[in-house]
Amino acid sequence: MSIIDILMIIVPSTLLWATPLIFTALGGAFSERSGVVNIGLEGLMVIGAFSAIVFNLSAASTLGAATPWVALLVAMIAGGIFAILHAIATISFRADQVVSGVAINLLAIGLCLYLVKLIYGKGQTDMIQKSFGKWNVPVLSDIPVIGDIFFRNTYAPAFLAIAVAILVYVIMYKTPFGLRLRSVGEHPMAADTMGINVTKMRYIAVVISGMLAGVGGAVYAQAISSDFGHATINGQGFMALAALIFGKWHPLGAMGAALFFGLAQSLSFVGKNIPLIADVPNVILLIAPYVLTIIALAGFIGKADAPKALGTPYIKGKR
Amino acid sequence: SEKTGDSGNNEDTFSVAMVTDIGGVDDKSFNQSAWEGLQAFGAEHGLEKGIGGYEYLQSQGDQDYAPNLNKLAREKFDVIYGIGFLMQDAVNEIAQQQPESNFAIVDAVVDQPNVASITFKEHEGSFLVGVIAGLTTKTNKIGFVGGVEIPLIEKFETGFVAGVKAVNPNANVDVQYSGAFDKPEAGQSIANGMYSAGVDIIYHASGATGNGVFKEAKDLKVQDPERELYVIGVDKDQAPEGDVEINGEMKNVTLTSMVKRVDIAVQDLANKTKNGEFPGGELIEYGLDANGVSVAETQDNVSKEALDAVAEWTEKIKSGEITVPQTRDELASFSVN
Amino acid sequence: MEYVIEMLDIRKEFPGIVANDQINLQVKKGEIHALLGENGAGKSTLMNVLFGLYQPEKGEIKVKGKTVNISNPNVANDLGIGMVHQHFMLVETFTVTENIVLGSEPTKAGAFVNMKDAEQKVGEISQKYGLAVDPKAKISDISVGMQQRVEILKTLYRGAEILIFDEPTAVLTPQEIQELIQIMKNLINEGKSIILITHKLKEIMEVCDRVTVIRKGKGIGTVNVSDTNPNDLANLMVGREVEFTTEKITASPKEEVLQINQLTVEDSRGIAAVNNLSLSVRAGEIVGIAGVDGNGQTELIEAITGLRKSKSGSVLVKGKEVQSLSPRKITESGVGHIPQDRHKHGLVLDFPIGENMVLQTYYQKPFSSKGVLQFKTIYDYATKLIKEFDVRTPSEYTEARALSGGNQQKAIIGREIDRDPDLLIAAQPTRGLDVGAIEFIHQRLIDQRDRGKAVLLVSFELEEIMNVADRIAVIYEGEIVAVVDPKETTEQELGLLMAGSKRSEKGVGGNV
Amino acid sequence: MSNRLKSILTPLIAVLLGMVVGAIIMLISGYNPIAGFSSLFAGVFGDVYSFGESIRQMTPYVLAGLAVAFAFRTGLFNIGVEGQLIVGWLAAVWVGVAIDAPKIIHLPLAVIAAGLAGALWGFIPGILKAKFRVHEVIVTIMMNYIALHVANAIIRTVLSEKSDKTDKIAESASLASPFLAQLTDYSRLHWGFVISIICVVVMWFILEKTTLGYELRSVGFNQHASQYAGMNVNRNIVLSMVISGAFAGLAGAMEGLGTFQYANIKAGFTGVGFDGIAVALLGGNTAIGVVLAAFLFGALKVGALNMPLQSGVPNELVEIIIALIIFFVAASYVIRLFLDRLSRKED
Ligand SMILES: Nc1ncnc2c1ncn2[C@@H]1O[C@H](COP(=O)(O)OP(=O)(O)OP(=O)(O)O)[C@@H](O)[C@H]1O
Ligand SMILES: Nc1ncnc2c1ncn2[C@@H]1O[C@H](COP(=O)(O)OP(=O)(O)OP(=O)(O)O)[C@@H](O)[C@H]1O
Ligand SMILES: [Mg+2]
Ligand SMILES: [Mg+2]
Repeated sequence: MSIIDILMIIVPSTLLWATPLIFTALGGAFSERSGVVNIGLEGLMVIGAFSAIVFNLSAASTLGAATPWVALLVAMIAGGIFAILHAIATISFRADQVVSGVAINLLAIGLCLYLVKLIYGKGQTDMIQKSFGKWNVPVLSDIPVIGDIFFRNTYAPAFLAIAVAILVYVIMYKTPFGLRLRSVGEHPMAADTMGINVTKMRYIAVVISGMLAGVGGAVYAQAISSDFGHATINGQGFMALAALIFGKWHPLGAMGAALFFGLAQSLSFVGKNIPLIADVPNVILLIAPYVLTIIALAGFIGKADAPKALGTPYIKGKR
Repeated sequence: SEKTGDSGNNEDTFSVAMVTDIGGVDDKSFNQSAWEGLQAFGAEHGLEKGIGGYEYLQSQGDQDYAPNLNKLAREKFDVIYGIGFLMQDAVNEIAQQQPESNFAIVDAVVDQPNVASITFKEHEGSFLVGVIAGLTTKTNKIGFVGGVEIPLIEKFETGFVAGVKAVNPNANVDVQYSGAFDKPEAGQSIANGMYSAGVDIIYHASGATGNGVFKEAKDLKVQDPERELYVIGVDKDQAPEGDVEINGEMKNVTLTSMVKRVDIAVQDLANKTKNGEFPGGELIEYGLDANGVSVAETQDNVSKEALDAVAEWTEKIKSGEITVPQTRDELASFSVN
Repeated sequence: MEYVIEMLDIRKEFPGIVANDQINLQVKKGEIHALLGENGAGKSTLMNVLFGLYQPEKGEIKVKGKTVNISNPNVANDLGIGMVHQHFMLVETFTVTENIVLGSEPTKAGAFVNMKDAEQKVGEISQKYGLAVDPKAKISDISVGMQQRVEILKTLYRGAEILIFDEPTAVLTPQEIQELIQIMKNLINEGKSIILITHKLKEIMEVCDRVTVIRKGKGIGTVNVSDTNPNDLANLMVGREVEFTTEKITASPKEEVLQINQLTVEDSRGIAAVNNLSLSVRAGEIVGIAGVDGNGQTELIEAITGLRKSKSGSVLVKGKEVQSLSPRKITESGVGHIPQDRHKHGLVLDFPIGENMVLQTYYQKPFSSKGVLQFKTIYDYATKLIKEFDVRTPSEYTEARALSGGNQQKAIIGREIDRDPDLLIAAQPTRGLDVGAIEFIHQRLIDQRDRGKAVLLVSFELEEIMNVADRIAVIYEGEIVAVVDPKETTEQELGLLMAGSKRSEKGVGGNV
Repeated sequence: MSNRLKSILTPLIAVLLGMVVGAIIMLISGYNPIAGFSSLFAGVFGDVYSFGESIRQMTPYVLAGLAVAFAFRTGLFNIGVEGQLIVGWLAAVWVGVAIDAPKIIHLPLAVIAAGLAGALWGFIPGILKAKFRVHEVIVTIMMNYIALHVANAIIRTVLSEKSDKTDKIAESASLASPFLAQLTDYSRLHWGFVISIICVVVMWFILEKTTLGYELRSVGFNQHASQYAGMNVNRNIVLSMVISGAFAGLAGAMEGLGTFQYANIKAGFTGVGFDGIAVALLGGNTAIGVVLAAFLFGALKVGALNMPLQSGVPNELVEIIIALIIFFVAASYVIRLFLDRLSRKED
């Protein structure tokens, strides 16, 4: 296989793997930048995946090709609503943020499987018919070579994810909202004395994180798994969290990290077709993304500073 | 086992139950098939779902198999099925503890006097779909996607490869394992790689991982409706999984499926037991002869020529003229002439 | 409309304590009004009430004669009240301008922060009041004095008319204090009013018009500065007579305990912060290191105590090289250390105060035996120290976090002194403490000297150095530029030395 | 109301609230909560078998809970219990199948191997945190996946010939006990619970009574002050993760030498490690609390198996209840506030 042929397999596959991670990591960026740890991303993805599939199954006949896109919206809303639980627990009730996140994860999967049993009378849903399919980007896909590699046979949500990452970057670094959001995560008391409503900012941030993680789950369910069951979301939330940290809590960094994870993941499956990689034992390829992440953290970006107030509830008057 | 056999004569009290592995009774695979068998048995004899009729328990992890089997034994079900090779040890253990109860294990062998073992000759069925694939391929590149690389799945692989080679020695089979039965994303990626490399037919024996193979095939089909590419399903008739709408027209990427009639086996064994003929300690192998494995009923995408060949090879296997290889070693020394 | 601010009969409770009880505070327009009281008297609490961070249980607040309800800092901002907090409220990763405009950012295109505009405006204000800062600098890169200017600019940017300063001088060098005083005068000239919290009576005498004294949460009264003197103020605040210059007999130095030879230490950025420095401290004397913050004091202490590796040179304690030793070994060889930052280094805030008392000795007999802690012994010991050093705490089981800064400091000092080290290093031991506590601590340092121990005192407070030290070494850019006798020098001369001006004439290299 | 009483009441109220919300969910979805709960209860206490199974299920929970709690108390968050458990499981079974020795040597060897493997798996994030300041949460998450894949590969290629599981461990390495099985009507209860109780005492003793524990807690709260006080901060961070990992590894031994007697290829995580977080939290990160919380969760999990059969309630309900309990414990600030009000009225 020529190098271009290989890239034509790897790039779309990388994008496919990365897309749910990008959305979810961006959600995490909002939450964590505001000072709220969100280990519950996994659970929020579960909610997104579940609601998207349920919606998709019941609305496909009326909405047709638009179904998966509308389902993204539905998942966004569902994720946002579910994230309110995390917000209430951590912001208003001063719960340990990591622990609340763990509870979110357990609750989400328990609740969704319970509901699946209730609605469908069985352990997993049917397969959806209207999923995100392959897509050629108009115009761009006609560019020779580049078009073939990057813009042909890919998935539309991948480009949405990249666009959203850029948008999030602009929001966080160029708007008053972003400045305030980051100040709340660095030094909430300072923000408070500047008249910024810390509680409100954090609620907004956590809800946005739920919305984006919901989209991430929905993309996964509708572009990859095509149904919802106990194993649909199986660690992607944690991977997204890793991407966020790997990317130094920066929207574009998180996107880059997600793409890197996507590449490593896809190599572990597509690698068989690539001469050099074909001889590597599969387990090496399987653990590569995780090992590389650890090495990268230890080597290049070990100095990455988390938002200073990350993990601490803001209590007025306490130093 | 005598005692339970006796109680089987009483219409009202005969009850059957099964324990699923993590898949659940709607896994579109053998759990589901087994449950259909029990339901059919229930309908046949007018039983109700629940204690005293027919019932299932789903396991949420390996640790649940034993308690679930135990629970059903305590509820005095007359035959208790453990569905799937994962339950081998648990059935073995509980069968010893509950010598009064009758157990059955599907897809594995447990050597206990009160356990009936049910296995299938997957390699035979796989051979037949291999014949279809070998005669259908245009590119002479065929793919096989396995779940976990274990002897059971190896039977699918070697049978399939043997079938392909038997009718089309020029065809090449690319064999890959995803490492899991529940990773559709892996199936999708592997299928992506295979189809991109020119493969036009993929046989999957990988449970839910195969959903990804179907997804990839359908996505490619939508992209390029002219391209001929197929998936061969497993366990059940997976024609519905292959349905895809292209510009308002329904197409189907499922070439055929290798059907494993767990339902028939389960129902069959229940009836035997009810009649007091519980085959305790025995191994019952369902192959082509007993319709235990077969090519799926949906045959819209299969050519007449291929169907004829299937019939021909079925005879050869049944008659013992050829023995389908079950391992890679056997495959290496396998030849049809 | 005589008063811009009137706080009448204010009461504020915290669980288990009444922080403010019937306090009255009336501030006239255009005056600098001091708020004076011991540690924990309730000054910060009262100001936080005025700034809307706390809601009082009782009382009335009037701004320019109108009764107001200051429910949050936004309301205070709108009323023209600005506060410079005791602990800075700055986002370290942000720039100066970002910190200043946070919460009321100028925008462009309706959605984006207009940084250019903001920087320009910040520049204008800082020029107007003589507060030079670089609008684009990151907070983490600028000095404490600069950071304080940013805090002031924050309030001015919001158009504050009444400025509250909570212990602004505690963290400043003498030079910076003078600059701040000038800034305050500028502000008054521009028609602002200022409430100033400080423990330094000299400052009150120098810049304030009137002073309100509170003691243990109760208002004691308000006096005109022109009608009072430091002694009376101190007595009012503490409720008893206070000595000012600590009595001490002349030192009789003996053998060298600490000997530093040509020591060079790099800071975290790899720049030589201590530069070929030599110094010695003898048993029975207190050597004070005077200098402006950031001239290598921190690195010097860290190198002596083993918290930082030095580049070259030697550090001998009682004749033994300690450079290669771990902090533990150095401690064991007879070095005590009152750290500059009590929260960061001095205490484990989440441990009970009792367990903090054995932070370096927990593994030794009698506090532990065969690796098992002897809690009874530990707490008995802690109780003893708490009594001896007058640490005000509900009990020895109380978390260190809950103690006031002064009492936390007393606990640390008790712990370090009671170990009776041959060399005691005291870094800023009285920062932020009230006069009563300062007096107590100074006396303890001198006692230690009189018992034949060596003491190295690092302080930015010239008064403290002059009063306590037997010899003063002036540090400038990591070098000792002069060693002087406090009896033969003046604060003016020291100030000049600290600014590096006389270095060539009086420079002292080698062994001092 | 004393503080002590409050800190005991708080988790109890959380459990109660979790149950109440669970009942409401059952009601809304058309099940009878009384039938649901009584089937759950019967699933635990209905017969000695179920009770034995509950204790068996509790055993790894205790150890996983200790692992999380120990790290937590020393300022570290060990999300890697899951991975440490998997390598511990693998190591125990490896020794169990590969060595031939009398029980008195074989069994302890297998148990120790599990502890060491877990410790090694904890050592890596520990050393990375100590030397490079890499956040342990992220490394432990990564280490979980590495453990999963590596263990699978070893089982497939080293410990078996491409099978999905290893052989059964030798009798001489087994924790299983015919005596305990007989006592509990053939449940899989094994001697592991004795090991877990010993570990509970060990954790309590180390943390609360020893100078080592003092150092570990101190480093957990304030590294700067600990360094100032002469403690070796890096060594303590590593040690904490190693001890935590060892507890987790032993949890793996409970599965490998007790419950299952083999190691098998896993498609996903066992969940025990994550449940350990819940156990530690509900138990207030104290040794005795962990025991009680582990029993509750063990019982809930085993009792849940009885629910679909007896009352038709899907057993996911128990997962929901457990999640809710964690929520309420995490948000115990509100419960405390309520208790404070209550006790103020009392006065
Ligand atoms: N948030 C709080 N919670 C509980 N108690 C508090 C709180 N804030 C202050 N206190 C208590 O109220 C009292 C007054 O504290 P305050 O901070 O007002 O003192 P202060 O006069 O500013 O002291 P210092 O001179 O040390 O700054 C102290 O006893 C303190 O312990
Ligand atoms: N949670 C709390 N419980 C009890 N007291 C508290 C609590 N939080 C803060 N305090 C008290 O609030 C007061 C805060 O006052 P302030 O900010 O003036 O500090 P301080 O005593 O001057 O210390 P320092 O200047 O060293 O930081 C302290 O006395 C402290 O003991
Ligand atoms: Mg104060
Ligand atoms: Mg103070």
